[in-house]
Amino acid sequence: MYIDLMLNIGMILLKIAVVIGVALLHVAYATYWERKVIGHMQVRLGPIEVGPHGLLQPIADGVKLFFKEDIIPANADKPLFYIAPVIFFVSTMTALSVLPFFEGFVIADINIGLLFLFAMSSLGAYGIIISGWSSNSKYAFLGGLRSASQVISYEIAMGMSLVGVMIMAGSLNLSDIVKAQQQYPTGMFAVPQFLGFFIFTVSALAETNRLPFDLPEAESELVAGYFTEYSGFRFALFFLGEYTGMLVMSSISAICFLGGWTVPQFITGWFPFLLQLPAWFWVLVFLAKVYAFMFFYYWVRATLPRYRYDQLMSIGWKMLIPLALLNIVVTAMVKILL
Amino acid sequence: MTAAKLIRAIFFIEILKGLALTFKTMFTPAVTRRYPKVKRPVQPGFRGLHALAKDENGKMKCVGCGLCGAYCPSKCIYIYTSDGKDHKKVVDRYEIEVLRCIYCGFCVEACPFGAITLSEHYEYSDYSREPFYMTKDKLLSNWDKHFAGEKGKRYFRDFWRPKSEDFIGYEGQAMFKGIKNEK
Amino acid sequence: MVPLNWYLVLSAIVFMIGVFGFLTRRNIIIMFMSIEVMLNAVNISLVSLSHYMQDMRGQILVFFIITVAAAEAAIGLAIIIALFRNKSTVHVDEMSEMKG
Amino acid sequence: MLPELFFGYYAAMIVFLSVLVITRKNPVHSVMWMLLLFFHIAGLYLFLNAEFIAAIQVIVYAGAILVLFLFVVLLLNLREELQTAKFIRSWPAGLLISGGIIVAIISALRSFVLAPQGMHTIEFIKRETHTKALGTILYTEYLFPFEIASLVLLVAIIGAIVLAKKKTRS
Repeated sequence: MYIDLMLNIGMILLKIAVVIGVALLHVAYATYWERKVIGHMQVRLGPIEVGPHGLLQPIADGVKLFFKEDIIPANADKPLFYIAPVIFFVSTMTALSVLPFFEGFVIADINIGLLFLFAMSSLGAYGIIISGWSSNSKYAFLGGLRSASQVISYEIAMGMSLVGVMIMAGSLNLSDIVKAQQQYPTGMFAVPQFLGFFIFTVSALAETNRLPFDLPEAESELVAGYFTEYSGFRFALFFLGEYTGMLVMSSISAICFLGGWTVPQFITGWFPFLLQLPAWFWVLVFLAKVYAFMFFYYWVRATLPRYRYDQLMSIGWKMLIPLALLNIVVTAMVKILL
Repeated sequence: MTAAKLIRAIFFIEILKGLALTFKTMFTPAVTRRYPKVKRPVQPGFRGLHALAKDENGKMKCVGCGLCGAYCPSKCIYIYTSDGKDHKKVVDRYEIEVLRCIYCGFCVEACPFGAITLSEHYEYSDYSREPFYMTKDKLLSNWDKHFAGEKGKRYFRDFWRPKSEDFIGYEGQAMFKGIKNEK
Repeated sequence: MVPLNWYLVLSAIVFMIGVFGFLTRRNIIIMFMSIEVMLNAVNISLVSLSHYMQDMRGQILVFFIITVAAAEAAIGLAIIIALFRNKSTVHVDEMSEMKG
Repeated sequence: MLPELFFGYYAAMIVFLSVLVITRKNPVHSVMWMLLLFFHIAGLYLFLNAEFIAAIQVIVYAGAILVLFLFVVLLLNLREELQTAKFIRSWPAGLLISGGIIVAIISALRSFVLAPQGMHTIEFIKRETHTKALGTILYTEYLFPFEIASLVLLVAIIGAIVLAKKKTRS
C-alpha cells in the first residue's frame, strides 16, 4: 500500500517536472519566436547571431538575466518587493497543472479545471499590484494600478465568454470539454461559439497585458510599468511569468475553442491511419494549435498601436461584456431548443 | 451611421487590412545588414581616423605651422615645435585628442601641405581612453596602415588636394615658392 | 475522520478573532477585513456542517454569503472612498459628525 | 491519522493568519496575510469535498473582493496610519467580549445534536460532480433567493458607482 502511494507520488512528481521543464523551454523559445516573427514583419531579421539562426539566443538571455545584480530600491517595502514576482510567476505556472496536453496526460484532472484557471489568472493581479506598490516608484505604481483594473475588468468578459463553452460541453473538466468538441462536425467550438472565441481572444490579449492593451507597461509613458524597479533574477521571473501566461491563455483557447489535441472527425475519416498513432503524437497537434494562437499574439503586436486607457475600459465594459451576455443567452436558448 | 460604416465597424475591416499588410511583409526579404560580417563600402572622402601624411621619401609632410590647431573648433590638436639645426622648425610633438574631435575636416582644409588627413578607417573603439590620445608616432603609423601606396595618392588626387599644389603666389612669397621650385 | 466539533471550535475561534479585531482596531479598512474574517468563520462552520449532514443546502448558504460579501465590500469600500475624500482619514473616531 | 494532521495544519494556519490579519499596522500587509488565509480556507473546503465552493472562495474572495480592498488601501494615505496606535486604549474590554462569545459558543457546542443525514452522500457527489449537484439545488429549490442575490449585486454596483463617483462641477 505504501509502495503504491510512493509510486503514485513519484509519478506525479515526474509529470510535474516534465511539464515545468517543457513549459519553461517553450516559454524561452516563445520569446525567440516572437522576436523572429516581429522582426520579419518589420522587414528585419530578428536574433540571428547566437548559434545557428540565433537559436541559442533565449538561453544566452536567460543566463545573462540570472547573473545580473539584484537591485532593491532603498525605500521599497522589502518583503513584498521580494515576494511579488514569485506570486506572479507561481500563479501562472500553477495554471499549467490542470491543462490536458494529450489524451490522459494532465497533472491534476479536476472537475473544476476551468474555474481553477480563472482563480489562478486572477491571482496574477496580486503580483502586479504588489510589485507596483512596493517599488515605491511612481511609474511602477501607476502601472500596477492600471494593470489591476484592466485585469479585473477583462476577467469578467473572459469568464463570460467561456460560459458558452461550459454550456455546450456541460462540464468544467478540461478533458471533457475537449471530448465534447468531437461531436461537432468541425471538431472545435470556435465555429458555433465564434462570438465567444472573439471575446476570449480580445480579453486574452488584455489579460496578459499584451499589445494593443499593454498600458501597464507602456514604454513611452511608464518606462516599464510595474516592473520598472526590478532587475536581474526578479525581472526574469516577471518575464517568464508573462510568457507563461501567454502560453496558458493560448492553451485555454486551444482546449476550449480549437479542439485541444484532437483533429476534426472528417480528417480522421479521410486518413484512417491517424487513429493508429500513439497518444503522445497528438501533443504535436495541441502544440500546433497553441503556437498558432501565439502567432496571433505576435501578429497583433506587430500590427496594432496601443489603445488609450478610456478606450480600453469602454471596449471591455461597453462592448465585450454585453456581447458575452448576449452569447450566453443565445447559446443557452439554442441548447434548450435543440 | 451608414450601412457601410456599420459593416466596417462590426468586421474590423481596418484592423484586418493592417493584419494582412504585416502578414505580407513577413515574407519580403529583410533589409538588415549583418554589420561585422557584411560591411558597407566606405564612400570616398569619408572622414575617419586621423593620420599624418608622409611624402615619397617616407618623411613627415607636416612643417608645424599650426594652422590646423588654430582652425580646430574643438581645439583638440596640440603642436609643439622647437628650433632645430639651421633654424629649421622641428615638430616635437603632434597630438590629437580623438575623443574630442568632431570630424569636421577643417584641419585638412586648413593644412597647406596636405599633412593631416582623415582616413577611411572608422572601427577603432576600445575599452580605455588611452588609445584615443594620438601621438605623432601613432598618427604616422596610421598613415602606413590606412593610406599606404596608391590609396594615399588617390586621396590627394580626388579629394583633399592641398592648397600648395595649385598655389600661384607673387614672387615675394617665401615658403611655398621655394618648395615648388625644388620639384 | 475528523470530529465535527473540531471544525466548529475552529470556526468559533476565527469568529472571535474577527470580533476582537472589529472592536479594537480603529482603521476602517481593517475593521472591514475583520468582518470578512467573521463571514469566513461562519462559512467554515456551514461547509463542515453541510459535509457532515450530507446535505448541500449549507453550501448554498455559503454561496449566498459570498455573494452578499461581494456586494457589501463594493458598497463599503465606495463609502470609505467617499469618506476619505471628505475627511482625508480612515479612522472611525474622527468621523463623528452624525453623533447628534 | 493523516486527516487529523491535515486538519491540524489548516486550523493552526487559519488561526495564526487571522491573528496576523487583524494585528498588522500596514493594511497592505494585512491584505496579503488575508490572501494566504483565504487560500487555507479554500484548502479546508477541498478537504470537506466542497470543490466548487473552494474555487468560488479563491475567485470571488481572493480574486475580486480582496483586490478591491488592496485597491482602496493603495488609494488612501498610509503615512498617518503607520504612526497612530494600533489598538484602542480599552482593548482588554474587546478581548473580554470576544472571549465571552467564544465561551458561550463552545459551551453551547456540548449540547449540539446533528440533524438526520441528507441525500448528498460523498458517493452521490462523486458520481454527480459537486458543481452539478450544487447547481441542481441552486436552480430549482433556491431559484428565488438566487434572483434576489442577483438583484442585490445590481444594487451594489449602482450604489458603488454613485458613492465613489467624483461630483462633476456644473
